[in-house]
Amino acid sequence: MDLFLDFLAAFGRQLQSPTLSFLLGGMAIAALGTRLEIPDAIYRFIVVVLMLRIGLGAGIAIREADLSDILLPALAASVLGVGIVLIGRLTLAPLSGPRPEDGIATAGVFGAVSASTLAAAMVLMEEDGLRFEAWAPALYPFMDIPALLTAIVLAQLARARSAPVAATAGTAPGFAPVPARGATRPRIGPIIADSLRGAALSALALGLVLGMIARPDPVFHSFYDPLFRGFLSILMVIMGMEAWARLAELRRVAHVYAVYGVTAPLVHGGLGFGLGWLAHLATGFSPGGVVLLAVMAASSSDISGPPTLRAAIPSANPAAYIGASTSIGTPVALLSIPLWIALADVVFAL
Amino acid sequence: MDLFLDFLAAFGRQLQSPTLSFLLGGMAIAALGTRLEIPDAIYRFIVVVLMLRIGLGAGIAIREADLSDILLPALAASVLGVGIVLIGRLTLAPLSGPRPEDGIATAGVFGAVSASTLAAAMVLMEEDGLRFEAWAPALYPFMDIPALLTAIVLAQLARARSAPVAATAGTAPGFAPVPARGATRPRIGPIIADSLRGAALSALALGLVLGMIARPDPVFHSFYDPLFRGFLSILMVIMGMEAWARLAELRRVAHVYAVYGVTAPLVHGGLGFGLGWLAHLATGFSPGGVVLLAVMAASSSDISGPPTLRAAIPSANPAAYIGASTSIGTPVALLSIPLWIALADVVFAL
Amino acid sequence: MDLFLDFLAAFGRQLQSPTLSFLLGGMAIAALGTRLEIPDAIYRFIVVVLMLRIGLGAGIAIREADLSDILLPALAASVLGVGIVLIGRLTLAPLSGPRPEDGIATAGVFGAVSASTLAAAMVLMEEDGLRFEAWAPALYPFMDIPALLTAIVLAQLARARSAPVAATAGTAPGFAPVPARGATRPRIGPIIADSLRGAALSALALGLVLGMIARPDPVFHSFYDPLFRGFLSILMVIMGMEAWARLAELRRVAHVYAVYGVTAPLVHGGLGFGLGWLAHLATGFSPGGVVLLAVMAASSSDISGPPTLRAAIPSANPAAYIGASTSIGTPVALLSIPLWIALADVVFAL
Amino acid sequence: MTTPAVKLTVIVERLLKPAVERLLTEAGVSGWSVFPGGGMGAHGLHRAEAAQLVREFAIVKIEAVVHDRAAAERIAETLTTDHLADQSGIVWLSPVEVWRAGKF
Amino acid sequence: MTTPAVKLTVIVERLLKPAVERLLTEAGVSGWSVFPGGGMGAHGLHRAEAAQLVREFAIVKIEAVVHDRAAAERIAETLTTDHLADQSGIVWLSPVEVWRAGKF
Amino acid sequence: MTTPAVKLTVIVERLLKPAVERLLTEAGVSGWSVFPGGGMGAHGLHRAEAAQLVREFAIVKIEAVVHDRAAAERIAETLTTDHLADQSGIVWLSPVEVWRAGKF
Ligand SMILES: Nc1ncnc2c1ncn2[C@@H]1O[C@H](COP(=O)(O)O)[C@@H](O)[C@H]1O
Ligand SMILES: Nc1ncnc2c1ncn2[C@@H]1O[C@H](COP(=O)(O)O)[C@@H](O)[C@H]1O
Ligand SMILES: Nc1ncnc2c1ncn2[C@@H]1O[C@H](COP(=O)(O)O)[C@@H](O)[C@H]1O
Ligand code: NA
Ligand code: NA
Ligand code: NA
Repeated sequence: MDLFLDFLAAFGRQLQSPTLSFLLGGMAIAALGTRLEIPDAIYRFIVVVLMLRIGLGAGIAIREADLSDILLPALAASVLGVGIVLIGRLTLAPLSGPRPEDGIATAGVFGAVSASTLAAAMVLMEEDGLRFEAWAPALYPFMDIPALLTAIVLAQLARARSAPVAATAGTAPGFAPVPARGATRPRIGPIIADSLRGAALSALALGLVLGMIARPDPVFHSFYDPLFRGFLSILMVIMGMEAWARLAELRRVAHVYAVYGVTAPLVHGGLGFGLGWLAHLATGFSPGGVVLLAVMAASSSDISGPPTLRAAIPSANPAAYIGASTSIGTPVALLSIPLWIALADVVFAL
Repeated sequence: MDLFLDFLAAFGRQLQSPTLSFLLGGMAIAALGTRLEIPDAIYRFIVVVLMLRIGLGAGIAIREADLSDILLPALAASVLGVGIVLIGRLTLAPLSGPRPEDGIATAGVFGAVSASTLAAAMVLMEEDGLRFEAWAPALYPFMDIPALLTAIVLAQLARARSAPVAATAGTAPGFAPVPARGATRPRIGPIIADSLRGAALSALALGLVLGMIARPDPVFHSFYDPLFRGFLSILMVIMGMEAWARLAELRRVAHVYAVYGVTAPLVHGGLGFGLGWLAHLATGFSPGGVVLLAVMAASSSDISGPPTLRAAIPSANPAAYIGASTSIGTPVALLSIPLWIALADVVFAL
Repeated sequence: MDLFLDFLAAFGRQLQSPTLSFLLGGMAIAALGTRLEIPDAIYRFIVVVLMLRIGLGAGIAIREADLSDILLPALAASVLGVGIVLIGRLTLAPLSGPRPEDGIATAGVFGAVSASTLAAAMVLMEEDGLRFEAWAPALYPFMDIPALLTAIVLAQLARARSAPVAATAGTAPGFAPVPARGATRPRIGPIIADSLRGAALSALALGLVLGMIARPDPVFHSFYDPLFRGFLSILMVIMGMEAWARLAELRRVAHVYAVYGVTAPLVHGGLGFGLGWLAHLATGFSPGGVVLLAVMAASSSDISGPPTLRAAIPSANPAAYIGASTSIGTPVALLSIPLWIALADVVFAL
Repeated sequence: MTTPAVKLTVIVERLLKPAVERLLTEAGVSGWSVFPGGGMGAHGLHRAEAAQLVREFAIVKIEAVVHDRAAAERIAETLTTDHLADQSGIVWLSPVEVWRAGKF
Repeated sequence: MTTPAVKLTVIVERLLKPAVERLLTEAGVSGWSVFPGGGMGAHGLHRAEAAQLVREFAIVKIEAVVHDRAAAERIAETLTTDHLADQSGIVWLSPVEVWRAGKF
Repeated sequence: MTTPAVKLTVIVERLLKPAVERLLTEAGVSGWSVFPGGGMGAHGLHRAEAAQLVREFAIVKIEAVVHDRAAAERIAETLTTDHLADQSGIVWLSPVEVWRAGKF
């Protein structure tokens, strides 16, 4: 009981985080009909700087890290990515209407990771003094890519089953050279490559490699790190405005997506916390690292996942997965960060 | 006599402010035909960051402020906003040609407040060590909105008088649902709402609320405040270039607008200083606050006022009010900031 | 022998500079097909901030400098600008195919100066603790403009000779009012003016003048200087991506441009180092200044030179000079910076 | 394979964009596209990408492909009479041929 | 002096831009232009200049002036059948007259 | 209600924009619009929104609706002969119908 009260107190304290207030503020001014628009060029620059910052920080840390420490958490991340999508396949997809692809793609987006949620968690933990292995943010792609791959494979299987003669020539549009015929095995390599070529993951990977081999510590400390928190506050305003704007879209798809958008982050975050806790017991993965893993699991991809899915599962309706993720999943995941921090406070008796 | 010499010396010292030099530099390179262009996306981002900074700073300060201290200055600001437009109605409008709307709209723009001028005054006073109540910049909307409203009401009255049968269907374009028929009473609510929805005031209000309730002090001190002065220097270059570019436009409207553009900021600033001085005597409003009030009164709206007026007074010629404000009013108001600081030095024997 | 080993060691150390690693990283992700794009608005803002920073820094320094110290290095810079183009006229132009203009324009671009390379050299020297006269970056236009002028004059002479009756009406397009008929003498004034009106040089000149007369030290130290290194790292990523993208273009022009692109920076840098060393002996020009002069000589204009040449030598093929400069000349010049620093370490026994 | 249709093009200041979009929606037009730009006209110069102090005065082009020429004419009529009377802006119509006629 | 030609206009999400460009290249089209924008259609609103979380879903207009009407029709046919079947996007053709016919 | 007119479209590098605008002004054209973009052509790829080292080589589209077809042709003639001889750029004409004919 005491533990629960402690938890509630910690949660309440966390919820007042200024970072989250920018998110709510963005929603509020959008709801009030503001004409404020953050230019797209600024948004894209912010994403690049945040991802470079996360990559550089992790890369610098990996230089000194014991690689064997990373193995187990990376495995946990991949298991979460695959597992979340499988859960979605079994729960959301059957409920989501005649076309299972919509549900599968949505599960893929929720299995993947949101860069902005990850960044927000890093700042909130810093505000709270909760430390994590500096390489922990680099677990991102270990969860993101397996989740997207799993969704794509499941979608192909679903289509192969539903239309065994698959005569439609729904050729893959755009850059991802995925064969559309149901019978063909999906080619994994090109999808991974395509995924890594997206703007966010490219920047993360660039930062990671430079951090590991180029000693960019001066520019990291004089530029990337100081801008991190400020750019994140602007990004939160954008995410809030966007969440509000997409709500209308969500209304056009089945009700179940909204339910999934609210519950999935909490369930997935709980799973992430649990697996992270096992890694803590096994190899001493830090409490902060456990929280980050929970946040990645809870988050749903808003920037880089959707285009990969759109290219590879052209028959899935983007209004479903983008609406569920941007309008509900991401705000819920962001607001759940304090939950995982408070849980860590209690579980690890910080 | 001594006082006057002191004043001149203080004024001369202030005029060398680096902030103002960026303004003059922008004018100079525009006059020399530079191909330098600051991208619009950057300009809009700068405005958002400056307004968030002003709002956050004021909001943080209001948390600790005694609300009763704010009442009198806020009242003074509103009186100035309304009064300046009434003065313009009686002086400029009759002189400005056949259509009184042009003069009334111009008076509205000069009654409203320029965000960039306000920001410049804050930096100049900081350079000078002249302190003001941190909530003083939040007086902005208390002057801005009453001024715009007064202008819109006066324009409707003028039209009602000049065309009592007002059969023209000059419907309100765009977002402001203002009925155009002369006989109808202008609806105040929608105009205020529309005005607050503009990008600059939205960002100011967002910052204000977050500053009051969300404790954003860390991001304020690590991001918004350090960028303030630098972004302002870029904004000054933009304002200078724009002032030069708009001069051509001004040449196409009546001569009296140029005269008004030069004299109005000085007269209005003097009135603002006077009212502020009364507030100083009454409730101890700080000398810096008095200067800020003078600057707001002297300034003319360059970002947010014009679109509100354009929507609500479609018959007024924008070349008149934008030319007078951007080309002359704003530079004169910016260059008059040192005047009010020097005046404060002398009047308050700083 | 020992000296040579020292040099190699110093060179190797320098090559690991984080600044250069961002360049190589940009090339690498472009080669891997990234979809990352830095928005044009951000790129243009970065260039403005970097040039303002360089100008302000130099301007502030010139206030205290002994003007006579500047004379000799400025003369050396101009001699290098003219000389490099003359060398190109005699070596590259005859080899580069039927139209000498292509070779002459390319030599002009290599005689001119790259702002990004200059900025990178400043950061690398700061990292290395190698000091230079703070006004030294202001030598930029003293090399840049003479080089462009020389190229334009040589192109006109070449055309006059090859087509003495010059009946073609290849009128000068765009802004540079250069008469196209071979027989006419080129007008120097308008070309200089046009060159100074470009975005990069305008910003440099604005910074220089403000630094000299407006005491912008606070904003310099709080904004321009801290952003310098970070913005440069982003610019390096852009230059790297661009270098890779332009390689395809280069393949469409004669082979000799690639050879020139590799060798010219080294030869020109060597000449710059030599002339700088003479200035060191004559008037005590600092070792860091010598390195900067070498870097300017080695660099080739990527932002501001090409449009001036395109307007003034319309018959030259831009694919040749832009390909040679952006794809090869600039990367080689950037990677040669450590060479000049290492050389200075050895020559000046630092 | 193709069906004839008309394209209605409207160039106005951003301030008027909501009014134009309202007109299009009310007329039942199924879609339109918007392109930011700049221009020169009776009301002077509007720059395309450079900082513009007042964003609402920037130029946008709105293009709507519609099946029914009469509907396009009615929209243009209302626009020019009611909204562009003393405001910046021009309107024109041009012939096009479309695929997937059902979309328009 | 002028030669008749046709202009093929394609409005799609940026995601499909590479596919459209591949089609144009394969058809031997000598050039095209690309304009970023926004729009409203059956798939909802795409904003033109404001931050869009997913850049690949932004709207672009691709214009190609081609000499050979049949080629333009073939490209449009393939596009609408293969790529736009369940994706955003519209395609139209319009008559133009060009100078320097050799360029097309 | 509508009046026939022609639309002159010019796609050039930004470097040539002043020259085109000078030609239009000299020809007495009352207005034009400018749209930034990108493109592919004989001179290779010009990206639309990504950083371009040399801004003067970015692509812009200039559209002028004019009443007098002969004037449009003269402008296009001068452009293609004098300015686009060895430079990037294309020019075309298309038929339009305008409202408020007095504006053109
Ligand atoms: N003849 C024209 N052709 C193309 N665009 C035009 C024309 N006239 C005006 N425009 C566009 O419409 C805007 C407003 O025109 P105006 O109301 O004449 O200032 C201009 O800024 C141009 O973008
Ligand atoms: N009738 C139309 N006229 C012009 N553009 C359209 C039209 N319909 C759709 N569009 C454009 O095509 C995009 C995708 O259309 P849709 O697939 O209907 O959502 C829209 O966002 C618009 O930019
Ligand atoms: N056939 C075409 N259709 C549309 N735009 C074109 C065409 N050819 C060239 N362009 C545009 O004109 C620019 C210059 O063309 P070019 O001189 O052929 O490189 C290209 O970058 C395109 O934007
Ligand atoms: Na997830
Ligand atoms: Na005022
Ligand atoms: Na050089």
